[in-house]
Amino acid sequence: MTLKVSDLAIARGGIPVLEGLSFTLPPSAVLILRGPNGIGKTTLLRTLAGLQPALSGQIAGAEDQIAYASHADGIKPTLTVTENLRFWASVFGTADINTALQAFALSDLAHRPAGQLSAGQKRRLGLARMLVTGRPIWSLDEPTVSLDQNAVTLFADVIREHLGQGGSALIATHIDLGLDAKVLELAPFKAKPKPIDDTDGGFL
Amino acid sequence: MTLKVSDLAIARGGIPVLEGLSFTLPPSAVLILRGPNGIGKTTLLRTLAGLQPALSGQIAGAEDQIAYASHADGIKPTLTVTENLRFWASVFGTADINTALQAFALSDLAHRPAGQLSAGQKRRLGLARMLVTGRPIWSLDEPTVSLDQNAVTLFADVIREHLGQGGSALIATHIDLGLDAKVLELAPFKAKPKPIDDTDGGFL
Amino acid sequence: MTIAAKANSVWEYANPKKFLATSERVLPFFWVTSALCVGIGLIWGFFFTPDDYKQGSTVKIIYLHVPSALMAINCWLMMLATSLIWLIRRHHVSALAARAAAPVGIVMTLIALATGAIWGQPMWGTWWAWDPRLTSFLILFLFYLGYVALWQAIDDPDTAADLTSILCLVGSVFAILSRYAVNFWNQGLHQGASVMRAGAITGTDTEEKVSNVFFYPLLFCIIGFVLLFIALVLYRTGTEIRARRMRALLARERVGG
Amino acid sequence: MIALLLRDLKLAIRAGGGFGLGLAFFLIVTILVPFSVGPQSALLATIAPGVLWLGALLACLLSLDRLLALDWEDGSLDLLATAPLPLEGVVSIKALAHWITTGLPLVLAAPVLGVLLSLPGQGYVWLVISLLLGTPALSVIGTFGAALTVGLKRGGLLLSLLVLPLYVPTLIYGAEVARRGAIGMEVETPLLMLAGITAATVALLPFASAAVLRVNLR
Amino acid sequence: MIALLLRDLKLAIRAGGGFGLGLAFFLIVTILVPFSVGPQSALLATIAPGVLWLGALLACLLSLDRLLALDWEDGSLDLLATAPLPLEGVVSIKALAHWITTGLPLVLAAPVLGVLLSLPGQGYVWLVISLLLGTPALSVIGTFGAALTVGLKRGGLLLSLLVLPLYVPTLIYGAEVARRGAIGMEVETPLLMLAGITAATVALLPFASAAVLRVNLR
Amino acid sequence: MIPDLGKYADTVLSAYAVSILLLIGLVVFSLLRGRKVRTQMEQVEQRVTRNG
Ligand code: HEM
Ligand SMILES: Nc1ncnc2c1ncn2[C@@H]1O[C@H](COP(=O)(O)OP(=O)(O)OP(=O)(O)O)[C@@H](O)[C@H]1O
Ligand SMILES: Nc1ncnc2c1ncn2[C@@H]1O[C@H](COP(=O)(O)OP(=O)(O)OP(=O)(O)O)[C@@H](O)[C@H]1O
Ligand SMILES: [Mg+2]
Ligand SMILES: [Mg+2]
Repeated sequence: MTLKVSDLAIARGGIPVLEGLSFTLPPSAVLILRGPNGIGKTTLLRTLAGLQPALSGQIAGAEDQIAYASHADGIKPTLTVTENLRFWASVFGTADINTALQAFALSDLAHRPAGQLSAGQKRRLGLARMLVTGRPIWSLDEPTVSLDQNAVTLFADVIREHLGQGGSALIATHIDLGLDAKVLELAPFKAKPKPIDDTDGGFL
Repeated sequence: MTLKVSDLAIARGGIPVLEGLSFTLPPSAVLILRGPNGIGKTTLLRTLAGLQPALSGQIAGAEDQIAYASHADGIKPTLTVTENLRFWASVFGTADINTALQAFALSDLAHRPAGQLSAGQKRRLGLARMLVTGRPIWSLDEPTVSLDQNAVTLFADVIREHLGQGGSALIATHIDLGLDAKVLELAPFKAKPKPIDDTDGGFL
Repeated sequence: MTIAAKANSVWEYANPKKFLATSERVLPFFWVTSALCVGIGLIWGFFFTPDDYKQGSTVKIIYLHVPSALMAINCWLMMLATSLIWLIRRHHVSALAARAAAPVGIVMTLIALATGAIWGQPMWGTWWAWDPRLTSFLILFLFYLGYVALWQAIDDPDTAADLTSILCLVGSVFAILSRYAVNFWNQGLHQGASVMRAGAITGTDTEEKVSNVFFYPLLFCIIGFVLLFIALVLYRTGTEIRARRMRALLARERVGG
Repeated sequence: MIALLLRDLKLAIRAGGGFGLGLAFFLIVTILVPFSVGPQSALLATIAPGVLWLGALLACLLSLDRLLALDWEDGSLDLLATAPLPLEGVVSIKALAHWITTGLPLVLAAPVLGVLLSLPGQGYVWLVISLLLGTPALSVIGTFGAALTVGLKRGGLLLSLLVLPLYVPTLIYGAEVARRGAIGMEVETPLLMLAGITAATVALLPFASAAVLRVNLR
Repeated sequence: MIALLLRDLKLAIRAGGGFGLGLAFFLIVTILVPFSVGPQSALLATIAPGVLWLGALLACLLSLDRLLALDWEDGSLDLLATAPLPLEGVVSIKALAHWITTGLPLVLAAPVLGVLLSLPGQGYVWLVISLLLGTPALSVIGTFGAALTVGLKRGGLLLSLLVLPLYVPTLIYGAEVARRGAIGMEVETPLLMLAGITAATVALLPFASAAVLRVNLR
Repeated sequence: MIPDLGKYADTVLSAYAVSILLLIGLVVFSLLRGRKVRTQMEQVEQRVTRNG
């Protein structure tokens, strides 16, 4: 279950954004990704989730182990909270959605159509999805956007519980979650532009 | 040019949000609207701009005097900065767009398609539009979103200049702009729900 | 030189810079020879060939109609080949060559359609009939349009290259399917293939042969159109490469490199 | 007003502006007709005027959803509504821009497509006249429909449903003119009706569109 | 997989899900045809099979743009791509859901609309059979087109342009079966071809759609 | 100089006119665009090398 990344280079829209990135994420650990806007946090998480190919480098231990939560939550407004969760549960072949509902205090809202939730409640539903995937490595892109203080605590508790069960998490965030975690600052890995008359194979 | 609002009540989506609101905005003055999310700042500005009717109360001196800037900037991504501005200038029957370009440091970007601007540059273009309207009362909805510190100063300067020419401004914002302005706190005007068996005319 | 080395040397031209340098060198040759061949063929055909006993002077249209029709089809085949190369070996120049060729194909198709329609008026008494060959040409035209529209609609160049390549593959299969469908659906008026039959070329075929009087200028035209096509595609690929490099530079400038 | 018109035209011809897509759809529908009803040119000639009218109508219809929606999404519509232009003028200009970018190309392309459907020789002039008279009404009615559905997500198909019944009178008279023209009958009555409908919708419907738009903006 | 299918069907029948809009479009196009080509029932009967096929095809086409776009916008597609489902399966299920919510209702409604166009008695059974065999191919091909254009803003008309030429073989054989059926000719050859095309597209095209979708997601 | 084309003169001439116009149009358009892109790219190249 250890995620191992070595000498990774990634690109967005054809332009390299990060390079020379290496880290390991053992079980029961959290790694926080830090860096200014536009440095490439989202791109990194998408690459690890297998949504886009890396430019170079190796990723080991990621395949079918990562549950990815993006900026968007993939929530259908006309389905109820339960229906939304149950759908993802059956896609990932798990059955129990009650733990997830309780962990994020969604039980009261279980039968509301998701479109009638407030932004913070929607986000909680999106995070509850991680619990029903049953996957060991969670990769979360700014999970606390539009959550209030109370919900952030709830979220940190869930993460701790997940770590206790041998899971691990990779979190891109700007705020302090109160977790005992290693921090990876991405700024030093910013890709350096190639000299512009190096047309070998490319256009730059 | 004095804007005078008395005993105004406004609604959003059929539900009253603010009531009993009165204020005056004389020339050369700024009024800052404050209040928590969802209190009804946007709704108030839209009502003053004539985009939606008030529930009750009077608005005097607003018609054809207000230039309104909403959350969205109405920028066409395939037109250049100049083309975008010139369009609004000719809609409002003014001619000079250079002052506006210079005031917001857009001269260097004049020939870029607006779609290739960063978020902050787009916002500056949206604000530059106010200058080409030639109208005395500016009504601005969170004008400084995604502006960096430098651009905020630029914006405050433009406002001061506008006031110096006898204009006035109505600004909904959460941050401090460093302007010498009156502040109107909206929370006390929050509409109280009617007793639910008062079906007079409505359903509540 | 071993075979492997030779194969490698071919792929060297997939480097944009190398491609630009080489194409710059050979382009003048293609421009001049294509102009010569097309010029000679058309002038010979137009001024110095007799009228056909059946078709009268309209037979002169063949010098434009047949070469453009051939090139319209071959252009698609070339796009198919370069698309495959892009999908398999990821050489950017290959994808850009397909992009550069498509508008040429459109114009060739248009010429074939226009000359055919104009020719049809005196020969068949109608501008257009739903003859299988004509119909499948029309469908080819639509494929070209969709292909170009897709290229233009997508911002990211690599994504666009991938998507258009797959469209080209799927489109080719469906183009062949339509050809058969159309054949089944309506039997036609159009001339069968005769120019390209061996018998016609050697002059031993008795029926429907194109006599040598018409054949030699036609040959010039066909060769000229091929050369012109090569010249245009090389030149336009260069343009696409430069546009692509410009894009990359601008993008890099924006991220502050 | 002129500025608005020029901007809309400019936007249409810039990359991704959608100029020509209506035309492409018209072309494709026309081409598919022989595939579905068969290649006999006598049959095609009979139905050609009707099919061309129907194709033009559908092409118009499908380009309606970008008529106001783009301006709505980026906030331009709010700003235009507070600008010193009457909203009636704005919707009229929008309709005019739609007609120039969609209706007019359809009118010009129709004779070419007539060839594909073996339209009889005398039919061309009446086909073009009827389309020229009728397509402005399609644009104006379509603007009304677009104004009705402007706030809805993916309102495209709903828009079609709302607008199609409104298109019926124009279609009936327009196709009748083209059909009678093709077989050499007199066309005066339907032509007058068509012109009347167009004149009335162009004169009156913008008020309804503006009213509807005001409701949708608030 | 089943869960995905059930969810898609549920979404379609919930408010705003678009179930029935394709059907309504089919209905309206069919109704407009007599208005445009004239009311003679002999003529209508001749073109009825073709028109019904064309109408069904257009109705399919217009509902394609919500096939993947909604899932793309709210991020579901990203999440599905990282879920333990093969993407080929996902696009097949999407196509199946599209067929159940759009194609199947069209097949069931076609006989009713046949009455409006005076379709001859023996034509009904072949019309239904041909649609039943052909509409799955339309959905699968349409999914390919939707996957190609999923990332584009307002790609609707481009989608039509890309998909229509791909629809040609299906349309030709399908309409041919319906037409021959209506006049009592033998239908075996086109029926076999139609079945063959449907089988081949259903078996192979999902791979192309999944490949295209992967490109668009990255 | 133009040979006698008989009753088909219009047909033949219009076919040649249309085709040759299309061909010349294509070539001219390609050359113009090629030239434009080339100068634009060189400008950008210079600017970029100057700035960084
Ligand atoms: C719009 C209408 C037409 C189209 C799209 C069209 C298309 C084609 C195509 C695709 C070819 C194939 C070249 C090849 O594969 O060898 C061709 C060849 C030819 N076409 Fe047409 N055609 C049209 C009208 C006509 C007409 C009206 C005539 C004259 C009666 C004509 C005479 C020929 C001849 C003689 C050839 C050469 C056939 C050969 O020997 O290979 N075409 N045309
Ligand atoms: N669709 C896109 N096409 C091209 N470039 C893009 C695209 N999306 C983002 N970029 C660029 O790629 C770079 C990395 O973007 P990314 O979204 O990974 O940043 P991030 O670290 O997640 O930023 P944030 O903190 O704002 O979420 C940025 O410079 C951005 O401008
Ligand atoms: N389209 C809508 N339909 C129904 N209710 C709405 C709609 N938009 C907003 N509301 C509700 O109307 C109220 C006032 O909204 P408004 O946008 O005016 O708030 P605001 O003060 O501008 O908030 P913010 O600071 O977040 O911009 C809120 O309670 C909101 O939930
Ligand atoms: Mg991010
Ligand atoms: Mg607000």
